[in-house]
Amino acid sequence: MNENSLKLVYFAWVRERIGLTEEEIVLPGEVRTVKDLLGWLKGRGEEYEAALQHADVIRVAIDHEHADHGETIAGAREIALFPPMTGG
Amino acid sequence: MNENSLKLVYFAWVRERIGLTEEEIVLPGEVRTVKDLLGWLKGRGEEYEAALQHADVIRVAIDHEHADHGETIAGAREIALFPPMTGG
Amino acid sequence: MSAPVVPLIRIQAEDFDTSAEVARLTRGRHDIGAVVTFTGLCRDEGGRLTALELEHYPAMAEAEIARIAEQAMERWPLDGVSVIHRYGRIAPGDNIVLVVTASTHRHAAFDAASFLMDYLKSRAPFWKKEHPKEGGDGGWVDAREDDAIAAKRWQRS
Amino acid sequence: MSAPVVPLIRIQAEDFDTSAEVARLTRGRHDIGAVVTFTGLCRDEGGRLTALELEHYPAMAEAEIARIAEQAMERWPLDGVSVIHRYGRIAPGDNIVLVVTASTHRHAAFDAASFLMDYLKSRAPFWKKEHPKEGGDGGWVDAREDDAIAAKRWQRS
Repeated sequence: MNENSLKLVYFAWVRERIGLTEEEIVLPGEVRTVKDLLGWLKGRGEEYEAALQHADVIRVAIDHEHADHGETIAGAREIALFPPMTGG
Repeated sequence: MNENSLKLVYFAWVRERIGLTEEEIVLPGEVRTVKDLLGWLKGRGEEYEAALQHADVIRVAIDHEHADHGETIAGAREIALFPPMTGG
Repeated sequence: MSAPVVPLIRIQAEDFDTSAEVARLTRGRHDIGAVVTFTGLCRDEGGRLTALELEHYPAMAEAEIARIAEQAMERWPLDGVSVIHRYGRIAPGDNIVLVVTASTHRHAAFDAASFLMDYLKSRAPFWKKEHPKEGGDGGWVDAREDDAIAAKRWQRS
Repeated sequence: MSAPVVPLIRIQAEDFDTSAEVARLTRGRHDIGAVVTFTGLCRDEGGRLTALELEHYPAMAEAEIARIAEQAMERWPLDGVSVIHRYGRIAPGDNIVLVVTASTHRHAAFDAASFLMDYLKSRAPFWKKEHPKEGGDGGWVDAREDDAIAAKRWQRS
């Protein structure tokens, strides 16, 4: 695993639309926040575009903790993208 | 049972102070409300006086339903006197 | 679709089983999303008590609890209500009362169970007498002012 | 006197037993006066569903529920907290989630259980997929606006 690489994990309809449960990526240096990440991922293909078209509703966890879209992703090892939760 | 007689039942410290679980009484005609009843009973002896000295806190049920002190007791067959409840 | 709800009310000396009472309300049902139970237990008050003795008014207790349950069912959309209240001698750690409410939605089940407990505390004809460890007459538990206040907060609406 | 409370949190496919979980918190204790349980069950939505499939984020679920339980313990004087959340395929009428709170006083137990459920609904990483009776892909259950509002009402204080 590349030291700059990041594990992305997907759940529920985000997972279904992207077609992957997880992947390792290396991010370009200008991707600094959650928001940057969502924007950058959206440009990676139709599946990502479909999953992330309404980026506002996408929930994000950095290393297993909920994170706002404005948060930095510096140092993150695992970022999860998923729809609003419906447990309980 | 006399047609004008009434069953009085007592619980908790009201029962202990009066020294009876229940009794049948015939009320004088001027005893019309719960409040009248409490006042009349208080005059029946030391035990009643001890049980009913703070008449305000005594709770009353007429024929198994909570009743205010201002309510009439006309037609009642069973009147219960007891302290504030502490179940649950 | 559903039949009218008939509350289950039992006044008994015996203990109860929470799971069995939950199952009684939910068995065979596919429309209940939420069940809340409240269990009230006997406390020893910092080691001071060996037991509580619960006296009740048999002729009135069930009828009064039924009236309280009816009020809960008028206020919230409930699919089931059970109230079991024990009497007699109850040791610390043992059960005193069980309330179970079932509904499609959780806030109805929570609010109804809380309402039932507040009303049981201030209206159900039960009285607790303490049995102190040192023996002798422990006296009757005083009604709590805040139980009366808790019951009153439901009268706003 | 009491040891610090360690919440019991389990994420599991298996069912749970409410009485056993209540007993786990109260056994040997004489200071607990109130236990509230909340059970969330699978509904068939008017006969439309044969099951719900619960997906979760294993690496995060337990940690997030632990954070929610910690918040509850900071806000209310609790003697015990348990949260069990199931995942996988769950049939109508079957259990999804159990919350148990124990306290000396009933309002703490009620409020904490209600808080835990509101927070679990909006923060625990679980997602429900519907399995419709007619077969095919049933789609994901939408998050409810009122669950988010329910969680927000606890932020006032």
